[in-house]
This record gives sequence, structure tokens and C-alpha cells, in this order.
Amino acid sequence: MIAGVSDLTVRYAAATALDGVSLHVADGEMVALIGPNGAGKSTLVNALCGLLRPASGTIAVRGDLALVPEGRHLFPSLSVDDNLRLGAWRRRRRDTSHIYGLLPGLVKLRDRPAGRLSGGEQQMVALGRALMARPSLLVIDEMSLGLAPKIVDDLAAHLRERNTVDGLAVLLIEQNARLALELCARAYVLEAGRVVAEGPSAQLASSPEVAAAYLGLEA
Amino acid sequence: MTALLEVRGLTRRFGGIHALRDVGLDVREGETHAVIGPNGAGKSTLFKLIGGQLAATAGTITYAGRRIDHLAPHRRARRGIAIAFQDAPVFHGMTVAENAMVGAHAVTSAGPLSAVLRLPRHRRDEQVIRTAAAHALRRVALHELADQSAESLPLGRQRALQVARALCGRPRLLLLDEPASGLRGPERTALAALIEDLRGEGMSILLVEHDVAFVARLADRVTVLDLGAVLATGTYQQIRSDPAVIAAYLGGHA
Amino acid sequence: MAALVQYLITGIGVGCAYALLGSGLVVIYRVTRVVNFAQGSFAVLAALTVTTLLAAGLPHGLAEVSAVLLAAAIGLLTGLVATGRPGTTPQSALIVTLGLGVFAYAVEILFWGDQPRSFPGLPGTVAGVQSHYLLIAAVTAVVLAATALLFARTDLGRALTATAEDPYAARAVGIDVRRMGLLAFVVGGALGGLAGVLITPVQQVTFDSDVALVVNGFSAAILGNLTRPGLTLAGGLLLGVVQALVGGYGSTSYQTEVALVLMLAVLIVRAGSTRAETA
Amino acid sequence: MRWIPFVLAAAVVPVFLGPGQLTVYVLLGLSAMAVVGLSLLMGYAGQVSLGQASFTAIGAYTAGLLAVHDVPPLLGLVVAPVAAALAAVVVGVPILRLRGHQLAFATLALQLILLSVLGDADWAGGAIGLQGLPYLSVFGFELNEDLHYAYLVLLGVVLTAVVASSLVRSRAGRGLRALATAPVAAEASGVPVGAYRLLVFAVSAAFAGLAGGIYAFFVGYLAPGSFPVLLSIEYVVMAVVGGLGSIAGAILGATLITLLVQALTSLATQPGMPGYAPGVLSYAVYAVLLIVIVLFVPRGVVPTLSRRFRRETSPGRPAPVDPAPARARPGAGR
Repeated sequence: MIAGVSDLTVRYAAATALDGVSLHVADGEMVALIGPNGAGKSTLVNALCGLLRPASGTIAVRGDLALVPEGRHLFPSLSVDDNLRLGAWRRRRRDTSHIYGLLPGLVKLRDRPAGRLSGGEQQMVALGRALMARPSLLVIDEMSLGLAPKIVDDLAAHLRERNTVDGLAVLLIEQNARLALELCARAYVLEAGRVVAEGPSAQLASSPEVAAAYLGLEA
Repeated sequence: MTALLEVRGLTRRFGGIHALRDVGLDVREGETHAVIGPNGAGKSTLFKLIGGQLAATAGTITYAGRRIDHLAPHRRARRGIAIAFQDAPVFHGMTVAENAMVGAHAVTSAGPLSAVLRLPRHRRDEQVIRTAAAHALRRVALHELADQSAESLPLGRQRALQVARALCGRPRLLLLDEPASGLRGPERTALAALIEDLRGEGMSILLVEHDVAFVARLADRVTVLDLGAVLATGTYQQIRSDPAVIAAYLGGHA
Repeated sequence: MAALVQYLITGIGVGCAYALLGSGLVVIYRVTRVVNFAQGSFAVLAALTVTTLLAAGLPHGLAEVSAVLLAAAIGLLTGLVATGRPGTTPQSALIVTLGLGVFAYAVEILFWGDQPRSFPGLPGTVAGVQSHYLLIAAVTAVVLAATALLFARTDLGRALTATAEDPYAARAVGIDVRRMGLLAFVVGGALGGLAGVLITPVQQVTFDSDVALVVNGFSAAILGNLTRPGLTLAGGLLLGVVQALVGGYGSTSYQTEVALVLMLAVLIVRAGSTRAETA
Repeated sequence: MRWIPFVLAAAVVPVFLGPGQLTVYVLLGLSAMAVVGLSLLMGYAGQVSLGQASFTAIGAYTAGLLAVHDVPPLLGLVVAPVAAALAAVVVGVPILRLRGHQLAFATLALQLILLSVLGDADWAGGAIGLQGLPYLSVFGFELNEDLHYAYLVLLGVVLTAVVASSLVRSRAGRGLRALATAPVAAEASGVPVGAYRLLVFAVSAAFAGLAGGIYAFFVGYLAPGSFPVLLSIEYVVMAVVGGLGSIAGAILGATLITLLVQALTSLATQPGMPGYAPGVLSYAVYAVLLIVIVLFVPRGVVPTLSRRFRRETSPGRPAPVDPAPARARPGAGR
């Protein structure tokens, strides 16, 4: 296991955002976390990445974890290259060249301020910034949000490649349940702060409840 | 049926980006109309334009036969449009009952001077407001918590309180922004039953929702938004077989 | 004509001090979202410290530099008190810095009394202009350029900018946001102290000079919306020159009003335009 | 009616006070009036004002100037709060668009401008100010003793507290309280946010203006130096310490700070203490109290205590108020 939370509870003031959630990601595994808006997905991500303190429960992370936050959250006035450099701030690693090798599309954007890029380009930079830390687990919060299908395909391909080539483990948080279940072998369904279903993606995809709630129109 | 709310050519740009592009939509008198679409499709923007929290770049909004797109939000509320927001906090430092009472602002008019001088008008309005709040809280099953501080409620109950506040304004058009998000099973069922009741009483409802099953159960008609534009409008049965909708929802993975 | 040149030089000199003070506000605000009301106190404390150090026999230069370093340390303390406690909102922090400014009054009166103080600056004149004004301009130019370089060219500066632009993302990549905030307070303290040290030889200070200083610094910074260093410099110079001209050709008693009315106008016009955009 | 014993107690106190102490009593009451207003503004409009003393000054100068021009003092006292409220409306329309620190600086700037204008204005006596103001007289009765002013001020405090509390508990007050935390939802409920912000600004100015009017007749002379920026900051300290948005808190805050500073001043003026001691001590008290309260008791003393008290005394919730149980549903038959 590379990362896991058990019996995690998070509260904002009096409101409970997560209620006894347990979840884990094994080495080299791609795991999806799906659920509607407000289910607590981003809260889980923030707790896992140490960005907020849970009320109770344990969080265990082995190795390095990097986050691609929802909405990209690049540093808009800084250049693409500076954004990448900051990705490994903690590691004090500043050489960005290997990222351009992994994501060749970024080479021509190198000196552009990140705030001036298109949504798809920004998501690619955010991915590169996270990869700078050479993580063993990548957490991606809402990867496909607001992006055209072609770009989402591209991103998904990059993820798959890192997973197969480098053995990078991925926790993918997605509102596009179809995409998530397709990309990841295993998935959790979060609803109103609780895990309501978990298991192999294929099994979840064929479950009537999940299909009705998240796969929408084909139910 | 006549349209209570008519949205025509509604466009909103943020910088150079179109959040909404030439959107047209009708809410008929007494109908429950749902707007669905993937995240980032422009649903919240549409809501804020109708409520008046945002100004349109172009287009018109007509309500009960009159243009309202130039009106401030509180004036739209006085015309009978109430909103239960998805992400607005409850009013802090106030009880559950007081929170709901704020919603009755739109249907009363006693000013500060009449309160200080304790004029009859103040007392009359206070009575109206209290009654409205008590009824609204009862409808969302919060009446037993009326004297609790609102911010101490669990999240799901806070959402119900938003709905109660909106109902306190006795709206003709109720806007519900993802009312079911963050709700558990029984709360969700209760909410659906409330919406059905309101519809039965003749209230017009415009609802933005993620949960397609929820929409399928409640909506007379559904409008599908994608990337800021209307893909399709029709009954749930009609839109679920619309090829453009299927393509948008399934993206490149169909 | 000679008078005009004199007014311009004086104005630029004083304006530089406003710009330094304002830049301190900008650095702190950008990184922490806290508007530091104690910014004027940094200047006053540093200036008063110089008077003591000079009296104790320290040579010029060393006394001024020590005072600026002290101001940086006071900046750190201010940051610790105002933002050190988790969960303090920027609004609360603003009130805390206001309290620290008042606390500085107590300290200042205790050590230096409540009478105006000053110390000699760079003596002599160059081409009929007091050399000290040229010194102010030169030091300001060098220091602001160095600050700009720090932000643009160093990794530490990039991390500060990153924290300023998106604290959430900064934390996500492992930047210690709290430490960056404290660092900003140190830089802000030094800039404020420098402003006080430079301006005191041409304008006496008393313990309550901080109000005028912070209001002028804020007025300079607000031109750049408290976030843009270049516009802050421009704002400071504009303010200084206009005040000098009003004081020279009009009446000195209207000098403060000029700055204040200018600030109010900028604030209100800007509030109007942002409202039109979002409403 | 919980406050009646407090008013009675406050009414008995002046009888036992010496001349110096009566002055403290009057000044305390005047601060309390201004702070009740400021507490409404900061608590409900959610805005920091560093210029509340401007309105005290406007009220005082209005009453003073009218008295100098032989207008009956009582009329001057009535006009003082009106003038302050009008001034608040005039400046409020542009500056209440500002938020947070911007409004704080704007109100500070307005006060500095006002002080500078007053200092230069010959019609207001310039830096020397107005002197030899008459005592207040009410229908032939001249209020010429400190004790009279003590009761006048008590009346003023009760008046502001009653007005403030009936405002807060009314429809408009609920609108105000709502917009403090969630302006968007408040506005969507029909609350005219801009108008209400202006209203609370004007009301808070009127309270300060009334305090200023009484001050003018009590002291008998006015100068710009009577209303320094520090007075505004002192008001903020009192409001924050008592608890923003709490009327009892405002009065308690004014009382605590005034008495504390008074006690320290009398300590500092003991023989052997240096001349700067009173100043140093009072600044230190303002500063330390403000910082400690903001950081550790952010709600202020009164709301925090009453919360704790409520929690301890009412383990079970009282039965909910429901004036119209189970009647027809609202909205039906629309």
C-alpha cells in the first residue's frame, strides 16, 4: 500500500464533511474516486495531502505524493518553467528538463505566463508541476473539468503511460464517472461524506445504483 | 401554459471566455424545469444571471411579462423570485427561525423607523413573518430546531434551511441550485417529496441538478447545457435519446 | 523656476520615502493579504533608534543600517503576533496591527518622549540641491530594484510570488506559506524602517508620525491596488511631488488633504469600476 | 426588561460620585453612545470604521456653532445627531462601496480631512476652536452641574440602546444581521443591501453625533484636538472588547476600558511617577487589550460569556416557538 486513510472524519465548524471514510491505493495502482458535487471528494484529497487537519482517523502515506488540484491552481504570473520549478520546492530539485521530455507539448510554452494559457494547456502544466516532485503517488482532483474531450483523452494517455512505464500510482477524483471507471481498475463511490460503494470498476459500472446516479442518461 | 420566465439570447463573458452563449430557456407557469449538464457547463452562471447576482453581457430575461434583467437582486425577490443557493452560508449569529424569517423580507415592508417607534405596521409585519417562517420550517422538518443557532446545524439541514428561507418569500418562481448535493438518502427523498408538493401547489421551479435520477423523477422538462450553450430542451424521455446530449455526456469515450 | 526645481526635488525625495513605505505594505499584503497598519511605526521606531545610536557614538551609516535591521526584526515580531495564531483572518490581523501600532506609541514615549526628533542627513548641496534628497532617491532606486530582482530572479522570490498568487497551490507544492508570510513581514519591516531613516533628516518625527506615514504609504500603494510595486513607486512620487507643489505654491496646511483626497478618489473610482464588472 | 436593574444601578451611582468621578461618568456614557453605534456598524455591516470620532466631532461642532450663533441649546442638541447622520449619508454613498481595509483607510482619511479642515476654518475657531459655550437648558432649566449631565448622558445611553435593540430585533435588523455573513443570500431574500449598509452607517453616526452634542455643552469648549484619530481607535477597542454587534457589549466595553484607563492614570499620576507614565500606560492598555481580545476572544467579552452561560444553564432546548401549528400550507392556492 502506498497511501491510505482509515476511518477519516473531517468537520467544518459544526458540519461533517467526511464521516468515517476508509480508502487505500496500492503500489502502482490506479484508483478512482467518484461521487456527486458536495460529496466530500475534495475534502478527502485535501486531508490526504495534509492540507487540512481531520477531526479523527488516520492518514498514512509512504513515499512522495503530489497533487494536481481542482481548477489547476497554477501561479498565473509565473512562467510555465517557473511553475514547474516550484513543483519540486520541497525536494529542492530545480531541473525541469525531464518534464519537457515527458510532456513535449510544454516546450513551446516554456516562457509563457501560466495565466495566459488555455485550460487544456494549464492542466498539462499542472500535471507537469506535480510530476516534478517525482512522486510515487499522483492525486488528481477533477482532471477533466471544463476540458474538451480530445484534451481529456490526451491527459488520460499521459497518465496511463506514467503508470505503466514508471509504476506511478494514481488516485483520480472525477465527476466524469465513465472516464474514471474506464481509466482505473478500482474505484470508490463517495456520497454525502461516506463511501457507499467500492470495488473493481467493471463491477461498479454494472451496478444499477451507480449507473443511475453517475452514468446518467444510459441508466 | 404560458411562460413565467423567458430567457432569450443570454450571453455572459468573463474576460474573453464565454461562460454562457446565446442561451434561451422558458419556465412555464407551474412547471418544474431542470437544467443539467457537466460541471463547467454554465449552470451556476445561468442561475446568477436570473437571480441578478451577475449581469449579462447580452440577452434578455423576462419574468411575468416584464423585463427584469436590469433589476437588482432584492427587487427580483420582491417580484416573487426566490433562490436557495448551493454554496451560500446560512446567516451566522442567528437562530434557525431568524434565518427563515429573513426570507420573508420580500413580502413585507415595515421599515426601521416603524420598528423603533413600534408602529402597528411593524407588529403586523412581524406576525406575518413569524407565521411564514413557522410554516416554512415545518415543511422542511426544521420546526423543532427553530431556536437553535443556524450554523450549528449539520450541512444537510443547513441546505434544508436555505430552502425554507426561500419558501418564506412565498415565491412564484423558486430557483434551486443543486438542492440534493450533499444530502443523504432519506433527506434526498424528503426533498423530492417537497418539490413535488410545491409543484402540486402551482409553484414554478427551476432546478439545477447533477443527480440525473433526481431530475428524471421531478422535472416536467429538462434543458441540457454544455460548454455554455443549450444542447437540447424537452422531456426527460426526449433528451435522453438526443444524440447531441449523449455525445456531450459520454465525451470521446462513447 | 529655481523654486519649481526645488519643489520637485523635495517632492521626489519625500515621495521616495512614501514609495518605500508603500512597497512594504505591498509586499506584506501580497503574500499574507494583511494590510499592515503598523507599517508607519516601523519607520518611526527606526528613525528614533538612529537618534539614540548616533548619540551613543555610532558612526553614520552603521547607525542607519542597524536601525533598518531592527525594523526588520520588529516586522518579524509584528508578523508573528498578527498572523502567527492559526485561523486569524486578514481582517482580524489588520486590527491586531492597529493594536501593535498603538503599542509602539507606549514604547516610543517610554524611550524617546513625545517631542519631535531628528538627526542630520547627508550634508552639503549638489548644484543647489540638498544632497540628502539625492541620497534618498538613489537609495530608493537601488533598494526597490533589488527587491524587484529578489522577486523575479530568485527561487525564494518565486516562492513568495507563488504564495501571493495562490496560497492553496503553494501549500500543495510544499511551500511553507506561514514562513513566507513572516519573510514578507521582515522585508516590509526593513522597507518601512528604511523609509523612516531616510526621511527623518528632512522631516522631524514624533511618536505619532506613523499615522501620516502609513496613510501616505497606503495612498501610494492603493494606486497599484496594494499589489503592484511599480505603480506604488509611481504613486509615491506623484504624491510627494503634488504635496511639495501644493505646499510651495498654495498653503502647507492643504498638503495632507491632497494625499487623502487622491487616495479616496482612487479607491472610490476603482470600487465603481470593479462593481460594474461583476455586478 | 432584563436591563432595568442595570439602568437603576447606573442611575444611583452618580449620587455617590465626587466631581472628578462625575466627569469620568459622563465621558464614559458619551463613549458608550458612540460605541453602541460603532458596534452595530462593525458587527452588522461587517466593516471596520476608524473614523467614528468624526461623527462625534460633527455633532459637537454642530451643537457648538449653533449655540455660538444664539440658537437655543436644546435645538442644537437635537440637530447634532441629524447633522452627523446627514454627513454619514453624504460620505457613505461613495465610501460604503469599499470593503475591509479600504473602508478602514477611507474612514481614517475622512477624519484626518475633517480635523485638518476644522483646524483651518475661521468660522469654527481654527485650531483654538470654540470657547465659552453655554450650558444646555431645557425649557428654562439650566443644566449647570455635572450631576445634571450625568443623568442626561444616562438618558442618552438608554435612548441609543433602546433604538439599537429595537432596530436589531426588527425585520430591518434581521436583514442587517443576515447581510453581515451572507450578503448574496440576504439580497436574494429581498434585503436591499446597499440601503441597509447606509442606514446602519447613518444610525451609528447619529449616536456619535448625539454624544458629541452633549459633550459640547458639558465641556463648554471644542477644538479639533478634542477628537483625535486615537479617539476613533479607542472606540474600536471598546467595541471589539465588548463584542461586535452586542449592545450590552458596547456599553460594557466602554465601561471596562474607561475605568481601567482611569485607574491606571490615577496610578501613573502618583508622586514619583514620570510625566509620561499616564500616556504610556493608556496606550499600552488599549494595545494589549485590543490584541488579546482579537486573537483569543474574537467574539468579544459579552457574546462569549453569554454563549457559555447559555450552554451551561440550558442542557435541554426550550420548546420551539410555533405561533400557528399545522395550518394550511403556505403557497397553497397561489
